[in-house]
Amino acid sequence: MTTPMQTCPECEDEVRISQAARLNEIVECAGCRNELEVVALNPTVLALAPEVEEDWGE
Amino acid sequence: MTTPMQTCPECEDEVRISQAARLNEIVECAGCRNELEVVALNPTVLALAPEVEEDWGE
Amino acid sequence: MIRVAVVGAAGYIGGELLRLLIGHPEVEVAAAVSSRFPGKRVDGVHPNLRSATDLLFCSADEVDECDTVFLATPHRAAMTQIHRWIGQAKQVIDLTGDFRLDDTEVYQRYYGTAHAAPHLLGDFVPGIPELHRESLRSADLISVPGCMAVAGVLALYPLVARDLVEPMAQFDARTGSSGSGATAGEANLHATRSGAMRVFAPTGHRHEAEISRHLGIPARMTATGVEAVRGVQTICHVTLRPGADRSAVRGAFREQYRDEPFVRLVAHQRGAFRYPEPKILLGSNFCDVGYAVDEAAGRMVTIAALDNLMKGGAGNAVQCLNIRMGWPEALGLSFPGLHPV
Amino acid sequence: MIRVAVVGAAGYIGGELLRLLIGHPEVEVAAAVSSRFPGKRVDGVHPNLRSATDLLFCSADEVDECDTVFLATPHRAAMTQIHRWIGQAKQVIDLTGDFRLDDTEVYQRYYGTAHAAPHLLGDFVPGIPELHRESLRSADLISVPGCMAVAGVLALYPLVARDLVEPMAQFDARTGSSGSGATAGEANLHATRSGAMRVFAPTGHRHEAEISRHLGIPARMTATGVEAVRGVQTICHVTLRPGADRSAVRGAFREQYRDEPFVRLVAHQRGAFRYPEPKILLGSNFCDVGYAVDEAAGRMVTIAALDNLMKGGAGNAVQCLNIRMGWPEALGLSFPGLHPV
Amino acid sequence: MIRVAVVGAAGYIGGELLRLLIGHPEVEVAAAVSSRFPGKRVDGVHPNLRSATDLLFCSADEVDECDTVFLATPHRAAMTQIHRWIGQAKQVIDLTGDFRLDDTEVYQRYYGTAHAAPHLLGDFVPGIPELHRESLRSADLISVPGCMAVAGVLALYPLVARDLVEPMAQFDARTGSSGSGATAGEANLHATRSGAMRVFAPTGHRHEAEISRHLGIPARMTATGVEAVRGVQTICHVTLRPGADRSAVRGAFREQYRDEPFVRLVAHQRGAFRYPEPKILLGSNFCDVGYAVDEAAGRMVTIAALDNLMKGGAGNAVQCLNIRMGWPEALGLSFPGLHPV
Amino acid sequence: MIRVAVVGAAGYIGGELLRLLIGHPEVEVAAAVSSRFPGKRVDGVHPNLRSATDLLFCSADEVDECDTVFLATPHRAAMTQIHRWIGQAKQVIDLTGDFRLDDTEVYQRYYGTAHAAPHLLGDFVPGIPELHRESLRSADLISVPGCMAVAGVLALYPLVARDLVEPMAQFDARTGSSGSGATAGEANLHATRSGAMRVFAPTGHRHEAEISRHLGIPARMTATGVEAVRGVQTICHVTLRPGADRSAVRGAFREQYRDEPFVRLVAHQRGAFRYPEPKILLGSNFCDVGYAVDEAAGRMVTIAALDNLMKGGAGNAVQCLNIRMGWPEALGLSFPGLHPV
Ligand SMILES: NC(=O)c1ccc[n+]([C@@H]2O[C@H](COP(=O)([O-])OP(=O)(O)OC[C@H]3O[C@@H](n4cnc5c(N)ncnc54)[C@H](OP(=O)(O)O)[C@@H]3O)[C@@H](O)[C@H]2O)c1
Ligand SMILES: NC(=O)c1ccc[n+]([C@@H]2O[C@H](COP(=O)([O-])OP(=O)(O)OC[C@H]3O[C@@H](n4cnc5c(N)ncnc54)[C@H](OP(=O)(O)O)[C@@H]3O)[C@@H](O)[C@H]2O)c1
Ligand SMILES: NC(=O)c1ccc[n+]([C@@H]2O[C@H](COP(=O)([O-])OP(=O)(O)OC[C@H]3O[C@@H](n4cnc5c(N)ncnc54)[C@H](OP(=O)(O)O)[C@@H]3O)[C@@H](O)[C@H]2O)c1
Ligand SMILES: NC(=O)c1ccc[n+]([C@@H]2O[C@H](COP(=O)([O-])OP(=O)(O)OC[C@H]3O[C@@H](n4cnc5c(N)ncnc54)[C@H](OP(=O)(O)O)[C@@H]3O)[C@@H](O)[C@H]2O)c1
Ligand SMILES: [Zn+2]
Ligand SMILES: [Zn+2]
Repeated sequence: MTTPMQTCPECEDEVRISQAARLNEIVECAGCRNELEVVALNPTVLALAPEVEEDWGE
Repeated sequence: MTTPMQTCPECEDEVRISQAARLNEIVECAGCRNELEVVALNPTVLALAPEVEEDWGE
Repeated sequence: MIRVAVVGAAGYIGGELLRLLIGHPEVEVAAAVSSRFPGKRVDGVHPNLRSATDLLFCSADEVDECDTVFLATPHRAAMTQIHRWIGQAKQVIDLTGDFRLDDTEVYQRYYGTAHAAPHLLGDFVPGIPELHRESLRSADLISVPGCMAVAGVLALYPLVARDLVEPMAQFDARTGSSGSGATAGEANLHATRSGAMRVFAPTGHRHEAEISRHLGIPARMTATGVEAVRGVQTICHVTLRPGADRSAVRGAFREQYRDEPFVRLVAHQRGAFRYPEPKILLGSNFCDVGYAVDEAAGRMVTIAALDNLMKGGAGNAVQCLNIRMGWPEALGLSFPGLHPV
Repeated sequence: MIRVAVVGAAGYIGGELLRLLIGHPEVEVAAAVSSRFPGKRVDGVHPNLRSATDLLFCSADEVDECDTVFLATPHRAAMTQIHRWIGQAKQVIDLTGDFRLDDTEVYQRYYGTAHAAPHLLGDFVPGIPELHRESLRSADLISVPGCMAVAGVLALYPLVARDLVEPMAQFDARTGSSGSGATAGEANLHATRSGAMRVFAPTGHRHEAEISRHLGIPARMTATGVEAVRGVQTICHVTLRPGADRSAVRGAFREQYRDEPFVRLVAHQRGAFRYPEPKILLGSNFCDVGYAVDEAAGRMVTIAALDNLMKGGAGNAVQCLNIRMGWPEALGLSFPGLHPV
Repeated sequence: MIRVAVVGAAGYIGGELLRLLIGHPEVEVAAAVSSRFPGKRVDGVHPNLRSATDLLFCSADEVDECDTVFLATPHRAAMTQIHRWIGQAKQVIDLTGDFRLDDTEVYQRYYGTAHAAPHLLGDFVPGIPELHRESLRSADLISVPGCMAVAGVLALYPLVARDLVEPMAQFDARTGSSGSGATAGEANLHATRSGAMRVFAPTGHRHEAEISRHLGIPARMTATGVEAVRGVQTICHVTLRPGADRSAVRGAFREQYRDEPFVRLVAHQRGAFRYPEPKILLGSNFCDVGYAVDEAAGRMVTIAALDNLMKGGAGNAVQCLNIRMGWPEALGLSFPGLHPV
Repeated sequence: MIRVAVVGAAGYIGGELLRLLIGHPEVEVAAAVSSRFPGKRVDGVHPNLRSATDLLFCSADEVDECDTVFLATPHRAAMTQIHRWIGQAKQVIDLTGDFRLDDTEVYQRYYGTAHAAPHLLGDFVPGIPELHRESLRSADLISVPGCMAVAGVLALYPLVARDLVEPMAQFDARTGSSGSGATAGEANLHATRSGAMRVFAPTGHRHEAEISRHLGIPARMTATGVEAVRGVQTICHVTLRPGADRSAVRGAFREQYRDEPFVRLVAHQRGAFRYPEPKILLGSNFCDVGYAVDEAAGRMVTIAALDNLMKGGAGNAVQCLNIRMGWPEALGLSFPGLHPV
C-alpha cells in the first residue's frame, strides 16, 4: 500500500511513500535520484536528505 | 633554389615555388593543404587546382 | 503478417532493419535488396543474423509486390528510385536524407545538388512519432530523420513548443563510426578512426536544416566523430527566455514525454549515468533526454543520446511502421540495452 | 508465472539476470537482494533498466518464499548461505564457483580454501544444457559453470567424446573487464585497464579444473584480459589422434550441435567474422564454436566465443531455468546480437 | 644540472613529470614524494619508467633543499603546504588548481572552499608561455593552468586580443579518463567508463574561471568524458565582430603563433586530421589549434587539442622551467607524437 | 651524418622510420619514396610530423645515391627491387618478409610464391641485435624480422639456447590493427575491426617459419587481432626438459638479457603490469619479456610484448643501423613509453 503521491522538493517529481513510512525514513526520488527524508508525518513532508556531494572525479 | 614566396589564394599562407617550376605544375600549400596550380610564370601566379571534394563520409 | 522489402539491405541501416524485421512478429521479410550481393546469404554480410535467417539478398528487379518498402540506400538514390517503389508497395519508409526537408532551396544548399522529385517533398510525413504520431497513423510516405536530428529535435522540442528559450540553438554532436555507413573509405580505417575526436563538420552539418525545420528556429551544429561504433549524443546550448526557470523547464520535459514509450528523462543528481549516454542504449530504441539549467546565467544545456542505427534510424522506422499499422508501438523493439557494455 | 529472487542483484551477473528475468514472460522478479542498496531503486545501479522496472533492492531477510533463487554473489558466499536458500525456494541456481567442482580436494587446490558444504557438491547438476539437458529437466540444484569453462567445454566436447584428440588441452583465454565483476579495485581503473593485454593467469586458472571435470582430460589455461567490457574467447590447442582428420572433426561438431539452440558453428573460409568473435554476441546467448585443422602437423585449434554475462553466466542460467520448467528453451533469450557494434 | 623534487609523484601528473625530468639533460630528480609509497620503487607505480630509473619514493620530510619543486598533489593540498615548499626551493611550480585564479571570491565560487593562502595569489605567474613568456623568465612561483583551460585560452586568445569576436565564449570540452587522476573511484571503473560520453559538467566547470581570467571575457564550458585515456579537445563557439572575416581570423592565428614552439595551426582542407585531434599528440607537448569561419552566419568555431598530461600539465610545466632557466624552450620535450596510434 | 632513403615511406613502417630518422642526430633523410604521393608533403600523410619536417615524398627515380636505404614496401616488392637499391646505397635494411628466411622452399610454402632473388638470401644478416650483434657490425644487407617473430624469438631464445625446454613451441600471438598496414581493406574498417578478437591465422602464420629458423625448433602460431592500434603480445607454451626448474629458467633470462639495452625482464609478483604488456611500450623500442613456470606440470609459459612499429619493425631497424655505424645503440631510440595511456 502506498499513500497518494508526494512531491520531490528538488525536482517536483511525484514520489511514492509507503503508508508504513516512519519519521526519518529515507526514500529515493525516481526523477532526480536524490535521497529524501520523511521529516513529518500526517501529512507526510519530504526534505532533501543531507548528503556529501558525489564527485565524478573528472 | 626557390623563388621568393608566393601567397596561397585560399589561405594566404606563403608557398614556396621552385625556380624550375613549370606551367600547370601542382604545388601543395602547407597552410591549408590545398593543391595549387601554377597558372602563369614571370611572375608566378597560383590558382586553386580543381579537385573533387574529399568526403570524410560521416 | 505484412510483407516488406528492404532496399540497401547490405548496409548498416539495412542490416539493422533486417534484424528488427526478422524478429518482428507481424512482419515477413520478402526481399533484401543489394546490388553487390544478389544470391548471397544475408548473414554473410550481417554475421549477427546467423541462425536467425536463411534469407538471400536479391536484386531490385526481383522484388515482388509487397506491403512496405524501406529505403536504406545512400542519399540521392532514394529520390531517383522513389517512383519505382511507390508503384510496388503500399507504404514507403525512406531512411535517407532525400525527403527530410520540405524546401528545395534548403535542400540544394545543404546537399549541393538539385532535388530529383521536388513534387513529392510535401507528401512525406516526418518519421518522428513524438511530433507527428497522428499523421503517421495513415501515412503512406514516411521520411525518417537523421540520427543527430532526432536527438536534437527531441532534446529541444518541449522548450521551443512552450517558448521557454530564445530562438537560436547551438548543437555540439558526437557520433560513432557506424554513422558513416559500411562503404566509407580510408578515413574510417581502424588505425586512423580509433580513439578519434574528429571534427568532421565544424559548421554547416546537414542535420542543422532538419532541426530548424522541425523546431522553427535557427540551429547550428558542430559534429565530431568520437571513439564508438554506435551512438550519438547531442549537447545543445540555449538561452532562457525571461521568466523561464528550472521548474518550467522540468515541467515542460515531464509533460511532453510522460507517455512516450521511447523517450526517457535522465537528469539525475547522482550516479555515473546521470545524464544521457549512448553506450547503455546500444540496440535499444530509446532516446534519453536530459538538461541542466544555469538560472544565474540565464542559460541551459540539453543533452540527448541514442543509438544511431536504432532510434536514429532503423528502430525509429519500425516504430513508425507500428504506428502506421496500428500495432503496439513497441512491438519488436523491446530490447532495453545492456549494462555494463 | 513463477516468482524468483536474485541474490547479488547489484553485481554484473545480478544485473544481467534482472534484465533477462524482468523481460521473461513466465517470470516475476520477487526480490533483488543487495546488502549495500536495500530500498534503493534497481535502475540506479543498472541504468539500462530505467523504464523497465520500478523494483527496489531488498536485504536477504526481506525475501519471501519463492520458486527459484539465483545466487550471483562472490565465491564462498554461496556455499555458506546455501542452506538458507534451499530452505526458501524450490530451485537454487548458483552462478558462483562454489558448486562447480565435485571433488573437494580439487576445490581446495584451485580456490585455496576448504569447501563449506562438501556434502552438497554431488547434488548440483552442472548447468550445461548441451551436456546435461536431461538431468536439468528435474534438477533442483543447478551450478552454472564459469564463463571460460563453458566456452572451453563446448569447443572441445565433440572431439573428446569421439576420441578424436589426445587427452591434453592447452587453452588460451581472453576476457573483457566485466569478467572481474563490479567490485574490482584499482587494477580495473579505466586508464590502467584500457587497451590492456594483461596476462592475469599465466598458469593455473580456476576454469582449468572445471574443464577437466567435464571433459575428463587434463586442461591448461592461460588467461588474458583484453580491451573489451563483455566477451570471452578461448583458443584451444590439441593434438589429433591417429586417423582423425578434418572430415571427422567437421562431422563431430556438426552432429553434436545440429539441434542446439545456442551453439553455432562458425568456421568459414571468408569474411572478417569467419571464426567466433565475442563482439557480435553482446547480449546474446550464443556460444559460437569454430575450428581449424592442420592435418600435416597432426594438430588442430578450436575457437569459442560468448558473452560472459550471457552464455557465460546469466543467459545460461535462464536457459537452464527454461529447461527445468519445461518452457521453450529460448524463452526470453531471443536477442541475436548486434552488428556493427 | 639543477636538483628538483616532485610532490604527488605517485599520481598521473607526477609520473609524467618524472618521465620528462628523468629524461631532461639539465635536471636531476632529487626526490619523488609520495605518502603511500615511501621507500618503494618509482617504477612500481609507473611501469613505463622501468630501466629508466632506480629512484625510490620518499616522504615529504625526507626532501632536502633543492632548486625547484613541482607540486602535483590534489587541489587544496598545494595551498596548505605552499609555505613549506617555498622555504625549501628556489622555485615552486604548482600544477594544482590552487593558484590559478587571482580572485579569492571567484576561487570560493568555483572550488567551494575559502582559499588558504590568499596573499600569495598575486605572486604566481601563470604558466602559459604563449601569454606570459617574459614574466616566466624570472618567475619563482609559477601556476600551471588546467588542461582544458590551456586549450581554451590558446584557441581563443589571438581573436580576443585583436577584438575580432564578441565577448562571450561557449566551450564544449572533451577529455580522456586520465584527466581525473589515479585516485578516482568507481565511476572510473573500466566497464563503466569505457566507451563513455559522460557529461560530467553540463555547466559551471572550473576551467571556465581560468579562461575568463586570461581572456577577460565570460566563458561557459560543458565538459564530457569520452573514450580515451589521454587527450583533451575543446570546441569554442564565438560570434564574429562586425568587420571580422576569415582573412582577419587567419591572420590573427598566424601572427600570434608563428614562432611558438608548441602551438601548431591545423585547419586544412583535406585529410582525416584536418582539425586538431588529441590522439596524434600523446606524449607530445603540442597544443594544436584550428578554426572554421561561417562568414554568412557571422560565427566561428575554434578547436584545440592537447595531451592533458603534457601541454595540459607536466609538459607545460617543464616548458616553463626551461624558460625560467634560460634553457632552450623545447629541451626534453622533443617527442613529436605517434601515428598511427 | 649519413644520408638515408626510405622506400614505402607513405606506409605505417615508413612513417615510423621517418619519425625516428628525422629525430636521429646522425642521420639526414634524403628521400622518402612513395608512388602515390610524389611531390606531396610527408606530414600530409603522417600528421605527427607536422612542424618536424618540410620533407616531400619523391618517386623512386628521384632518389640520389645515399648511404643507407630502408625498404618498407609490401612483401614481394623488396625482392624484385633489391638490385636497384643495392646499386644505390652502401647498406640496405629490408623490413619486408622477403629476406627473412634462408630456405627457398620454406619461403615458397609460407608465402605461396617462388622467391625472386634466392641467391641473395644467404647474404642478409637477420636484424636481431640480441642474437646477431657481431655480424650486424659489418652487415651491408640486413633483414629485420616480423613483429611477432621478434617477440617470439626473444621470449624463447634463452631457454632453447640452454636446452631447458622440449623442442616444440606453441605460440598464441595478439596484434593491433597497424600490423596489417595502411593499405588494408574493409576488414579493417573501424566498425568491423573495433573491439575485435579476430583469429586471422588459426594455424600456419608466416612468423612460425622465422621463429623456427632462429630457434631451430618447430614453432606453431595462432594469431589474433585484438583491440589496439599498436602492440604485439605473444604467449608461448613449452614443456620443461627434465631437470629444468624455475631457478634455471630465471637464471637463463637474467644472464641472456642482463646487458641488452632493449629487452627488459618483467615477471613480477604484484601490480597490474606484472607481465609484459604492449600498451606501456607505444613508441618505445623495448621488448618486454616475462615467464611463469608450473614446475608441478613440467610446463611453462613465456610472454613477450612490443610495439610492432618499433621493436617489431622501424625501431629495431634503427637499432641495427646504430650497431652497423658504431653509434651508441640507443641513439634516437630513447623514448621510454607512456603511462597511463
Ligand atoms: N548510419 C547511420 O547511422 C544512419 C542513420 C540514419 C539514417 N541513415 C541513412 O541511411 C542510409 C543508409 O546508410 P548506411 O549507414 O546504412 O549506409 P551504408 O552502410 O553505406 O549502406 C548503404 C547501402 O546502399 C546500397 N546502395 C549503394 N548505392 C545504391 C544505389 N544507387 N541504389 C540502391 N542501393 C544502393 C549499398 O549496397 P549495394 O551496393 O550492395 O546495393 C549499401 O549497402 C543513408 O541514406 C543514411 O544517410 C544512416
Ligand atoms: N562476471 C562474470 O563474467 C561472471 C560470469 C559467470 C559467473 N560469474 C560469477 O558470478 C558471481 C558474481 O559475479 P559478478 O561479476 O556479478 O560480481 P560483482 O559484480 O562483484 O557482484 C557481486 C555482488 O554480490 C554481492 N555480495 C558481495 N558480498 C556478498 C555476500 N557475502 N553475500 C551476498 N552477496 C554479496 C554484492 O552486492 P551487495 O554487497 O550490495 O550485496 C555484489 O553486487 C561470482 O561468483 C562470479 O564468479 C561471473
Ligand atoms: N590529470 C590531469 O590531466 C591534470 C592536468 C593538469 C593538472 N592536474 C592537476 O594536477 C594535480 C594532480 O593530478 P593527478 O591527475 O596527477 O592526480 P592523482 O593521479 O590523483 O595524483 C595525486 C597524487 O597526490 C598525492 N597526494 C594525495 N593527497 C595528498 C596530500 N594531501 N599532500 C600531498 N600529496 C598528496 C597522491 O599520492 P600519495 O597519496 O602517495 O602522496 C597522488 O598520487 C591535481 O591538482 C590536478 O588538478 C591534473
Ligand atoms: N605494420 C607492421 O607492424 C610491420 C612490422 C614489421 C614489418 N612490416 C613490414 O613492413 C612492410 C611495410 O608494412 P606497412 O605496415 O608499413 O605497410 P603499408 O602501411 O601498407 O605501407 C606499404 C607502403 O609501400 C608502398 N608500396 C606499395 N606497393 C609498392 C611497390 N610495389 N613498390 C614500392 N612501394 C610500394 C605504399 O606506398 P606507395 O604506393 O605510395 O608507394 C605503402 O605506403 C611490409 O613488408 C610489412 O610486412 C610491417
Ligand atoms: Zn526528485
Ligand atoms: Zn593555403
